[in-house]
Amino acid sequence: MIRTESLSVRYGSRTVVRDVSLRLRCGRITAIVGPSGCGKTSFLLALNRMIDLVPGAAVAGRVLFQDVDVFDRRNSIAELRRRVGMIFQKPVPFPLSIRANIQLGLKEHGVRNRRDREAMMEQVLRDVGLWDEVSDRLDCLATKLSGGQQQRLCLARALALDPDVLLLDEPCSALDPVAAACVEKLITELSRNRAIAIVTHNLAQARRIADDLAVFWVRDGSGTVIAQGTAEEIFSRPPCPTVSDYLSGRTG
Amino acid sequence: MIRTESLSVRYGSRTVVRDVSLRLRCGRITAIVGPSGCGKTSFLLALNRMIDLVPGAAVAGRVLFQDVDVFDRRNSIAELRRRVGMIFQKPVPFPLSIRANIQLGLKEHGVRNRRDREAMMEQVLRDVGLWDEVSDRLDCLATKLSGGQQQRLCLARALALDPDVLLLDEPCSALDPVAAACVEKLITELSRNRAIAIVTHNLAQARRIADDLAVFWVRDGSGTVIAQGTAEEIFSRPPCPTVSDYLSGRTG
Amino acid sequence: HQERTIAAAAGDAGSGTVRGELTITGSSTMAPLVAEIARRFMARHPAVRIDVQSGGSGKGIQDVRSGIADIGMSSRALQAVESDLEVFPVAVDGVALIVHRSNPVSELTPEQVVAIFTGKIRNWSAIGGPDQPISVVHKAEGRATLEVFLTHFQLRNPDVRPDVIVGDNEHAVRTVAGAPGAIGYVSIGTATADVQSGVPIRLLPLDGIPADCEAVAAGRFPMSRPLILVVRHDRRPLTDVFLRFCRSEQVDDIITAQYFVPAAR
Amino acid sequence: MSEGGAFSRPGARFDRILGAVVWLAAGGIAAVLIWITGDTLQRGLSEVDIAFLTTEPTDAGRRGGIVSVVVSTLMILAVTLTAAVPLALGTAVFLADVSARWSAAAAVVRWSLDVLAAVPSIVFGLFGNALFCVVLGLGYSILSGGLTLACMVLPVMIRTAEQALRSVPAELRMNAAALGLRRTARLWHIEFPAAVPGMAAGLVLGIGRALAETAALIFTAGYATRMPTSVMDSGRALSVHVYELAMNVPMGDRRAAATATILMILVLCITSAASSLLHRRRIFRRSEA
Amino acid sequence: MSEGGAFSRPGARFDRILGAVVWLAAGGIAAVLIWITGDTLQRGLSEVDIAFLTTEPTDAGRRGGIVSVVVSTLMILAVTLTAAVPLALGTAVFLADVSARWSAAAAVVRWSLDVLAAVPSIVFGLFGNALFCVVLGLGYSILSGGLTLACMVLPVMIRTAEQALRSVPAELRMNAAALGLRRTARLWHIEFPAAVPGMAAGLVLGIGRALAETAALIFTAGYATRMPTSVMDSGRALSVHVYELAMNVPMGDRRAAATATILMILVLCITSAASSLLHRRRIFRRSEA
Ligand SMILES: Nc1ncnc2c1ncn2[C@@H]1O[C@H](COP(=O)(O)OP(=O)(O)OP(=O)(O)O)[C@@H](O)[C@H]1O
Ligand SMILES: Nc1ncnc2c1ncn2[C@@H]1O[C@H](COP(=O)(O)OP(=O)(O)OP(=O)(O)O)[C@@H](O)[C@H]1O
Ligand SMILES: [Mg+2]
Ligand SMILES: [Mg+2]
Repeated sequence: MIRTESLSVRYGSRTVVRDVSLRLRCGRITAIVGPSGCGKTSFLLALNRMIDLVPGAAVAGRVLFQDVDVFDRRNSIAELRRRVGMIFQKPVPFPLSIRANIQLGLKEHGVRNRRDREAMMEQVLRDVGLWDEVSDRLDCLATKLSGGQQQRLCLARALALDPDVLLLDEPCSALDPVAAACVEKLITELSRNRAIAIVTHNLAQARRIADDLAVFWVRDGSGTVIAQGTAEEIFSRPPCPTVSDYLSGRTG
Repeated sequence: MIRTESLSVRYGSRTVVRDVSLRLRCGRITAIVGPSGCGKTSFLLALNRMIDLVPGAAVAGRVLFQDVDVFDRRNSIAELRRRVGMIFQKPVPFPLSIRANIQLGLKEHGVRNRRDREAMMEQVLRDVGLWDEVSDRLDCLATKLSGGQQQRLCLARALALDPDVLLLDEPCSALDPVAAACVEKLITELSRNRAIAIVTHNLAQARRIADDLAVFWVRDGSGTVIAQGTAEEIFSRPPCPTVSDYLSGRTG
Repeated sequence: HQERTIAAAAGDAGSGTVRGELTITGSSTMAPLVAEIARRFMARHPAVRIDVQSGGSGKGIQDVRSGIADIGMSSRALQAVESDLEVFPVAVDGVALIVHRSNPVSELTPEQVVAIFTGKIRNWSAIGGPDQPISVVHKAEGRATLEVFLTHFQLRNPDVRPDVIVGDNEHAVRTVAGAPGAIGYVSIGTATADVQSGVPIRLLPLDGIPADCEAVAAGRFPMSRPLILVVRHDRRPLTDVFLRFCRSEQVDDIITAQYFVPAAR
Repeated sequence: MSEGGAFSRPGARFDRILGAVVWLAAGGIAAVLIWITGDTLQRGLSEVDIAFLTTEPTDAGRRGGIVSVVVSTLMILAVTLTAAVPLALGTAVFLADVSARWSAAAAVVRWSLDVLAAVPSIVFGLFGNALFCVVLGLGYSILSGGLTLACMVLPVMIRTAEQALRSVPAELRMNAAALGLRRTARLWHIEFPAAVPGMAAGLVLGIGRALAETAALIFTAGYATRMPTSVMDSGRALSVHVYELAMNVPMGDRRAAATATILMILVLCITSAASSLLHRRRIFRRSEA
Repeated sequence: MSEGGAFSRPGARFDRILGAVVWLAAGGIAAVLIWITGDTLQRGLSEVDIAFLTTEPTDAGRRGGIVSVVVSTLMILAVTLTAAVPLALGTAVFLADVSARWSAAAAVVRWSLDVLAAVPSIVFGLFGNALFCVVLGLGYSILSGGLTLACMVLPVMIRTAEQALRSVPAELRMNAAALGLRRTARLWHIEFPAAVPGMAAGLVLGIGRALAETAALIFTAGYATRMPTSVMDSGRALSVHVYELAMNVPMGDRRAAATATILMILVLCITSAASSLLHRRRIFRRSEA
């Protein structure tokens, strides 16, 4: 579905991601793991060109979405981003009502009928397990939700647009085990006809849900992929000692 | 060190924390667990009066820090907050350099000597495992750090002031296992002569480091404590089925 | 001989010099003129400091009454209620009708002027000009030139049918210069200066007398207003010295240079 | 904040000094206002009655009322806002958002604004007279006056709107972009609503500047005290009326004070209407349903 | 943004319309400036030479230069800023921060500002004349003029600074408070630095307003073209000089244009100096070492 060819990301003169060639396949969940600061977020940002909005950032290499180069100037960035949805590491709801947070994207992407929008909103809020908690205050400011609620709201907001690819940057970091399980189940279901990338620090979670695994590591000051393949393969036969130490929780 | 007596927190007319009487003891780590939205953050905010800054929030009950009521108007809020340090769920570095982020508090709290400040800064950055990653760019903007780096920076910033009580709201949520282990070790060390409260969704982490445990739960729409005691006791003999189900990962 | 008189009047005969400070406020029309006179006065008497401030005739009269200013400048005659002040005419400013330079009409009778300003004649063709509507440029109420104009033609302001109402002289000149069908009335000094600097306007003679400074100086031009200095009765000697200077021949060139006419002595 | 409790600290003194300074400053502003309005009211209020508000001025404003002047003022203000608000919003978006890649163009626009902000009103008056009255053939009219004022209030409106847009957190913009919102939608649903308070401040300042202006209007909207029937009529603004009465009409100063009183009341009404309109969170609601 | 690629979408049209509108608006502003300056420069530039910049005016300004006028202007501006900036900062802090618990007081101050913003300059002139020149006995002086102008520029400075302070994210304030920083420290190290761009915009607008003012200065700083020796001297500002030359001095308009040219150049110098001073991130550095 989406793949990179020797993708590098620079901030100013610091290269933080170097030469990453990775493939996110339809129907599969790719877990991206690695120590803090190794470039996982930067990598995701490049996939749907969010990196364009980061001052000072520059990209080299290619990102192909359905075999089309996303950096091609003839493409609509907005459409790319609708089809390659993303949630950020820090959830940031819009300072609008909970309802507006979800319906804004729907309206902009052509769901004209109000009933449809309401129904879709209820559906995604149920999916992320937030409906029961907020159904009685849909018109309250979303910024007043608790940390975990905000995280799920942002996930729901992205899901509402029904993207083909989902880039999830630590979607369960602020969730308790039960809510996390709910979201994991959802992700597994969604992955049936989508490509999903999930950055996570929870190796148990990666083991539970990932089909593929990519391990990022800092080499010579830049992050790069030191292992990739199916999750099973890498968890059972790590290709190198660094990876095996990391996956067993012995080093960073 | 710090204890609450039937503390309740309201936002507008919604009571989100009801009747919580809890004690954070010196030399012990208290883990606070519970589902998303059950009032853990609100509870912590009340302890050092950060809740004063939340529009519409109101508190009932008492919070005693070293047997003095913190809501007593004769107390210096600034001094209370220096001595009861807190890190938030979402890390927010100041839009200043990394150096300024840490030294600002030091300078304000009377560390006049520049050398001392530099030394203390290096110490806390090493403690949280950030020194190696950022020592070559201490004058760069802290807001450009990665998620996990920001989280550790905020922890370091709070530690630099050497508080007597530490309130940590999910301090490891954005950290990889290795960085998390480093922070856990630090917390354990710090707890020797301090009272520490840590909100966490990682029950394994709670099991590893907590001396005491408080389980928050939503009852009649408000969060309250449904179990408290030593961690060992509660993990081994949960006082009620809800708690035992939660701690074994079966419900939320 | 004259220097000695001044020194004596200033009450400082011993040193032979005049010293002190004077504040002059009032008419913005007169401010540049009096400022230049004051500059010359100060050049001759280095120990004197004169501050000329503008702000309008009303302000000048008010300031003199309240003692804030030593001398007030006014570009209109004093009203009956203001008779507590003493008046010193310095210069005269004629008021003349102006039209656009391209307008071939060379003279208007008083009846024609009244007809135009009361809206009875609305096209230049009615008085031998081109087929062009007349745009009447009138001054805002309260302006000295307006009073002079109304008095001369014995008009009542409500009867005037203006197309445009303007304020200062420059304003009227600009308006007429920008509209070929316009007619207005302004200070002759201002208009003459503007004609010299190429502004496309023309002054119309009145009662057969050409509208220029010589006619005003000779007292022949029928429409004019006085530019006066007003002072209180209980003024200081230095004020008198300066007033005398303002009314002497020594400032005639300054008055002429500002396109006014020295008052009759 | 106070000392004496268990966690007292000497540093709190600074906070108290700050508090005192801040209250003093605010009190100073209020005092200036009270002086100005008190003075004006005291001299003018006795002149204000129903007739003053409902009749046209006569005898150079010394008798009659000011109804036609009030109407002209409102019409001029309407023209000004109609012209300036869209232009200001567009330019603010240009400066805050579009211009990152066109920094030379942005620098030119920013210089223009700085210079425009400091051009004396008389120069604006002559410019407006030349451009609108003569070249565009609008003559002395409310339209000319309003358009000239629009040029004058642009700097304050644009600068405040630009700052308001810039202060919208980058995170919000990122999140909106990540949902595939086009720039128009992002502006409309996220940035404008978040920037409303700043823009409201700019609007109020702009209205104030427009109502306070005299010299530029004398040359464009003119002096006529007739009741205007269309925007092509000449009309005298309240500030011009105050100026005339105070400066050029002997014995006009009580009437000037009365007119200034009305002007101040008008300002209060207009600005509170404008800001309550913007603050009623309609814009927030729009995207909710 | 353009269509034709793999993920094209018709909606992009709106973005292009927005882009066009925005460029048009910005172009319009630049055009207005070019008209005004072009016209002024064309008439005035031939009069500007070294002598014009270094001698005092004579013959009512038709001959000589404007050096004393420039000096007076700078002195007036200095007085204005010295008085207004601290007052504006204090009041802005009051409105943005302190006043939450004192909303009635804040409302009074805010009304005061709205009214002050719309008071015609002539009223300010008469007020300044009465208060500073007469009651406080400062007479016609640069000090009186500067203080009067300070009252005039307060609304724009305060409103922009207030908005800038308000737009500092609440999270930053929370984080600073959680470190036990006193309010003074929070303001100084966190909120002021974050608010600098907004405050700079307000400062530039205020400077512009001060340099553009005429009527208020005629009654306070006065008309004298002597070189001022202290702030107690009367001194003529550039804008007053422009007004006089254009309105009351026959044949003065070339000189008026020349003076306006100098005024514009001065504005550019002052505002770019002011903003580069604030933007040089000194304030950021301060808290670093
Ligand atoms: N905007 C930026 N400008 C400069 N450097 C940046 C920027 N964003 C991130 N970096 C640096 O790039 C490196 C990679 O950052 P990135 O956010 O991709 O890490 P990450 O793998 O997501 O880490 P984490 O797990 O902590 O979120 C880090 O060292 C970070 O400090
Ligand atoms: N400022 C606020 N105004 C109104 N309601 C709020 C506010 N902050 C939190 N709430 C509500 O109060 C409840 C408790 O919130 P709190 O942030 O304390 O939860 P939490 O236990 O920290 O949850 P999480 O684990 O998701 O962070 C939630 O239902 C939340 O929606
Ligand atoms: Mg990251
Ligand atoms: Mg929380």
